[in-house]
Amino acid sequence: MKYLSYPGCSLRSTGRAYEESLVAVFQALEIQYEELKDWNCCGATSYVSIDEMDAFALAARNLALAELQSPESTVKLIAPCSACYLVLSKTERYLEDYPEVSTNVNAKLDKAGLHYNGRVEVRHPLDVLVNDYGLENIVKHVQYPLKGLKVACYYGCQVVRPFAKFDHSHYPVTMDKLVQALGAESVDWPLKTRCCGGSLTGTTQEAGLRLNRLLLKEAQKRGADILLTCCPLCQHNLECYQERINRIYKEEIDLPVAYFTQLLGVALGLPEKELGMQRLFKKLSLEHITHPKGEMANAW
Amino acid sequence: MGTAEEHPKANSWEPRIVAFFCNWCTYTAADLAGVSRLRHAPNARIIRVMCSGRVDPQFILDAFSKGADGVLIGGCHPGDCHYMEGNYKALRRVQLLKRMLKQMNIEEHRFRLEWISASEGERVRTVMNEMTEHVRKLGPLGLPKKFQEWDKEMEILERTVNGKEESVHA
Amino acid sequence: MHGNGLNGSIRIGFYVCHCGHNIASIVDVKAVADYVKTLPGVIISCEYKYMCSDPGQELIQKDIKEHSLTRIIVASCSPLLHEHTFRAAVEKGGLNPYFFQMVNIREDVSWVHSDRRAATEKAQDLARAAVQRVFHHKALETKHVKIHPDVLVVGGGIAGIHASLTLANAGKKVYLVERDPTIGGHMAMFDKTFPTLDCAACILTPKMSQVKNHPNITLWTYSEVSKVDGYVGNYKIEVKRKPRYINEELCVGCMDCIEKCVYKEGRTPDEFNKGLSKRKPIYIPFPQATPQIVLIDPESCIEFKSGRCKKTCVEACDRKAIDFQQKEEMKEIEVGTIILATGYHTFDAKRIPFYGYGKYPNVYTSLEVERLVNASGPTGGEMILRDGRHPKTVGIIHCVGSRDKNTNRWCSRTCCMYSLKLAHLLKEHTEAEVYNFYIDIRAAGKAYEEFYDKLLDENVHFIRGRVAEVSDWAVRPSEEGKLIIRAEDTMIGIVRRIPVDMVVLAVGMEPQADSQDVRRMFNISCSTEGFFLERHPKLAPVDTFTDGIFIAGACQGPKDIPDSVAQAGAAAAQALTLIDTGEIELEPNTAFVVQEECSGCRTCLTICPYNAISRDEVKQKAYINEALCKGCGTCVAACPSGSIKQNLFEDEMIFSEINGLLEHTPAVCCE
Amino acid sequence: MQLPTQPSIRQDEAPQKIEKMKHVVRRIKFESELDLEFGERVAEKAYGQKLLSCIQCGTCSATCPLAHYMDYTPRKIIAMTREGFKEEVLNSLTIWLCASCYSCYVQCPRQIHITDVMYALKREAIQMGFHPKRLPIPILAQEFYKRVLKDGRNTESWLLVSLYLRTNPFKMLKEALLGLKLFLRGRLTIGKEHVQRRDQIHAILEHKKGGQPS
Repeated sequence: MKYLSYPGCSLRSTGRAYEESLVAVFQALEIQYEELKDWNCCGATSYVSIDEMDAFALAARNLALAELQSPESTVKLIAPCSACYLVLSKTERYLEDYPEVSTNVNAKLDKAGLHYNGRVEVRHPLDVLVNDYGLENIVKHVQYPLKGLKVACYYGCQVVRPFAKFDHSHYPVTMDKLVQALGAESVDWPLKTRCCGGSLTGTTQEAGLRLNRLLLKEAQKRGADILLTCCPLCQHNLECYQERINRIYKEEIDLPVAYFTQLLGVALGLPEKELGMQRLFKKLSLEHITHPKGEMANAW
Repeated sequence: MGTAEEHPKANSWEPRIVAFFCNWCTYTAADLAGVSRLRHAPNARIIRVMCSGRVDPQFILDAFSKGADGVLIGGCHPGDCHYMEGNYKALRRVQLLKRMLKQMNIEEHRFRLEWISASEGERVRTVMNEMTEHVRKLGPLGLPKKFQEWDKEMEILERTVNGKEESVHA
Repeated sequence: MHGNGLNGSIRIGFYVCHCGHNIASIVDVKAVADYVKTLPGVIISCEYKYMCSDPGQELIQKDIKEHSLTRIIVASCSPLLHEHTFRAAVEKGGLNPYFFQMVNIREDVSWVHSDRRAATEKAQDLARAAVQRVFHHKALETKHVKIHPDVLVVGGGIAGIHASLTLANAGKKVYLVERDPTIGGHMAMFDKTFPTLDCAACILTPKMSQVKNHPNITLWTYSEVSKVDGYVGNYKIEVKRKPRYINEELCVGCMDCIEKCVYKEGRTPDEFNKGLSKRKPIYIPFPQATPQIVLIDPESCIEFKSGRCKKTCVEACDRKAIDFQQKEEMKEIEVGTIILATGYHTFDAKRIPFYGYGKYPNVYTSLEVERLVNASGPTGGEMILRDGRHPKTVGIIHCVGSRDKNTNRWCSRTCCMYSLKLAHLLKEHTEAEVYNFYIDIRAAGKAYEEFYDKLLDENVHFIRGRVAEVSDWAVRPSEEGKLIIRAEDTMIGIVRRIPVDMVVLAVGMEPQADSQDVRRMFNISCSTEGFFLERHPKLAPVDTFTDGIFIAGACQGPKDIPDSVAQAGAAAAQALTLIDTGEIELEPNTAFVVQEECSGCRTCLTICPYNAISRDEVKQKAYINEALCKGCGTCVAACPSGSIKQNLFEDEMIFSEINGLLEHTPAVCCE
Repeated sequence: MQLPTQPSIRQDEAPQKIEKMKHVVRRIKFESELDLEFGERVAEKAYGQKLLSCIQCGTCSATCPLAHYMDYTPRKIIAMTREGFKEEVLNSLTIWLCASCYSCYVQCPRQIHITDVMYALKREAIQMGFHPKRLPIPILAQEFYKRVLKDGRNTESWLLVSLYLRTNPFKMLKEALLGLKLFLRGRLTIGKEHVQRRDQIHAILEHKKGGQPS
């Protein structure tokens, strides 16, 4: 089985480390995939605020291209960015649920010589890794168990909402199970899926920063050494504004925020550079991660 | 709501559907649809029978031959029959009858068997509307007229066989 | 035998009912009457405001006499509602009741259509079909069956108890079958009852012991109905009695065995206390359990698990009542009527993870709190939380699992009132601040609103807003260590965070998990949500579509104690009516074989689910036992020679109905 | 930006509040001021969401992470929409603060897709020119729209630059340091991303090549 991947715009800029680590992990685990050729922006949350049919059509172009590129009867399209994942899933779902959307969108695609037949299944890499590839298989590849590391798993909104395709909409556990399999401890905290504010940090900073502050404070309070995300926007928000939050709200937040694929890569023993570690603002302190034989983790 | 529902244009063709509903489940469900005021297409005419097992295939053929454009049978869900297994009997007959109707060039959508329990008033509405829409798309069946033509053909055939007249028709 | 019509002339009287505006506002009743007047055989065709009223019925009777009518058709509501009424009226008019035919133009026409022209046309078609049908009607004799005077009551909650006592006091023999080891049901678990706040045990336990001691009641607890055969008046029931491993005749309920059990402390979560305490493998559900007989739970008993117990319980019992070899026992009984009072199930609060039940120890369901505040409960009535604290603030969340399309759509009716009651009791026991989070307060019952008033005066907080989440996420120092309830105070329009020590989830009422199996066994229907379906929501609330089977209590829908008791009384009265009438009329819609035409092919023999058809090997003909035939008509449709006929549904009647429906050619025919 | 009502008085806002309190505000709604078809129109734009089935329980507001900052809680927006309070709804900050986290969508006991309703309201507000002129959120949406229309992909650095130019150029200076940090870590790109087949994008979105939403 071969996957198609849809990186999306963010993974080409602020979220580069996500793509780099994802590629490294997939290669290490020998998961077959190829990039969707000539993909376009999914439209994110903004496009639908302007014109919904255009928004669906824009997203559907990717689905139509995926069908052209893959011969499989069900095309599994991996979308790592939460916003892309949701927009593509929603397009897939609404095209099926609402005939008027389907007619309208296909009429638009038609003008570009494209058509969508409903063969695509949009998947998130977290889902693919844990449910397709399997935790038991991941464990076999672990070189550096993350013993003693306390991880707060943060899923954000759109991976699990509104379509809880692979986990609960408010209390997901997939990432927690993954980090536990890697040997780390997952911190039980109630804000796993509480919104980080999305693009509000750029537009309505007061609200955006406050949301991030609550999340970071709580994760830190519950003893997390690191916060893991599965979305480039969440990662950006939670990582880049820490200084500003500390300044404005007189907080003492100091929490590394990484992609789950990066930490997975660390456990698999992949080099720092391949995982895009140098792109993070805060270096992970992983000194206490030891080799199974008792050696210090060399890369750190 | 809905496309099928209501306001048929005066003097235009309207599908005519004969529905056989079992007393315990589907007829009760139709009553419930009424009590709940679930408006639906006015094209079906219900004949109440005690059990869908009572529906003789002849009833269905008779309805088509007398000008019905569609026939609907409603019974209890499998396992729920008030008479234990009458609906299974209905199902078996329907399977056979469907083949026969196919040979008579009666389209599949003109004949439908539905399990509707006493609590599914909403389902009555959906089925009535869907069925009406399907039949409307297929257009009039016009079996009585076809029967007349077939009768004529048979007559000619008979005459030919009896040698009273040489082939008149190609 | 009534009237004629057999000897020639068919004279039809047709009556179309306005039903006030119900029919007349959509169907042009005058047009229908005028049209029917033109049909062959119709002597009288008229419209009337309310045909089911006395003057309406008298009109029919007068016309029968004056115009020598031989067939009557009424176009009005559903035959399921008023066929009986009109048949009786026709019979009173001197005509055989089966010369009557009903046309449904209300449920099937005016209530479901809004186009006047189409509705009127449909009504005319249906009327024409009836006119053609009645030509083939025959005079029939109503069948009667005897009613066995014994009654089966299933379920020993308050509804079952009340129904059983009512019947038994009227001198009828009752079998009360209860699945659990004791009767009492949910009510036995409650502390006090709203709105009067009298203690549930005080009013229930006397009734429980009356049941036990009543000479007319056979009480089978720890038993389940396993098979139901027969029909109204003559049901054959098989009851499975599960082994208690205690000889019921010998046990006197001294409980010495429990004390002497090798387990010094209980280890199994106590079902009656909702797991808030532990019980031993040999136990009695609660002190006032009825019957006062212990039982052994083989799941946790060492003797059953390993066979190597010292069996101190056996030593302790001087009446030698303990019997590890006891087997399941089957009982067969015959009854004439059945009352189902199988009760309800509380909503599983874990299905709404937002409220943290099962995650945060201090989140409780309402039933658990009933046990907590109960003086005979696991804490002796002291409000001690799972973490050992006493609550200073309590949040009661209404509508848990109710009024929610993601779980159950219906309102569970009792939660508002019991939440108020619990608020009162919690305040009384702990002097805590109590917050009620509600969507709407439904206090519609005698003295219920007054009870709500009382709670308002008691300074209980009422916040109108459905809670979105309960969590331990503290953002202020005052919230540390508390459970935080987040809800919009919709009256103020602001989201509030309220820290509490204890959360009470007012869980809703659901059908029993096996209600579908039960309904299949008894051949009755369920409504969409899974509660048993009554024959008519207003006029036959305790009847079912199966004659002789009645329903009472929360198995029919969420209900509080007063309503359950009222329904139980009603169900008992309905059963009594049948029993004391001694017999019941049956639809004469049975099938019969026209002997001359039967070819003896045996097709029908295997088809009949009731084995009502046999074959006379001498005459080589099929024969139908009328007493066994239930009138489904399946054999009629199957008979290859057409020699089986079904009364009221003969082939000719249905063919003429089809013909009548379709005879009218549409104004503009197909191109 | 004008806020029709203020849900709470915060300390730092007190002076303006006192100023505001000097003026008496008329608060009454005449039926003739309402747009009675507004609710239906919005519901239709949100795939026939049954706004009338809302029981005003407030779950949406309580689960909304941004309700604290909204002028009307989401529940009120639903109530006002179905009653035809068009101006208040389309002028509200609420619809722009919705970050599409779909919490309400999932938890609504009436299964109303509130997020879709919010999107429908955003579209309505943009189309009718209702949103506050320099409110960055709708402008971000519009800039984003234009960028994708042109290149088929979005380049975050360029998007932010155009956003700040249109809303608050001074803010760009504030963000410059963060931008530099991102740039040094290779997380901001200068070159614009685009698709090969721009013609397909243009064909799909043909009717508005001009970049102006209909």
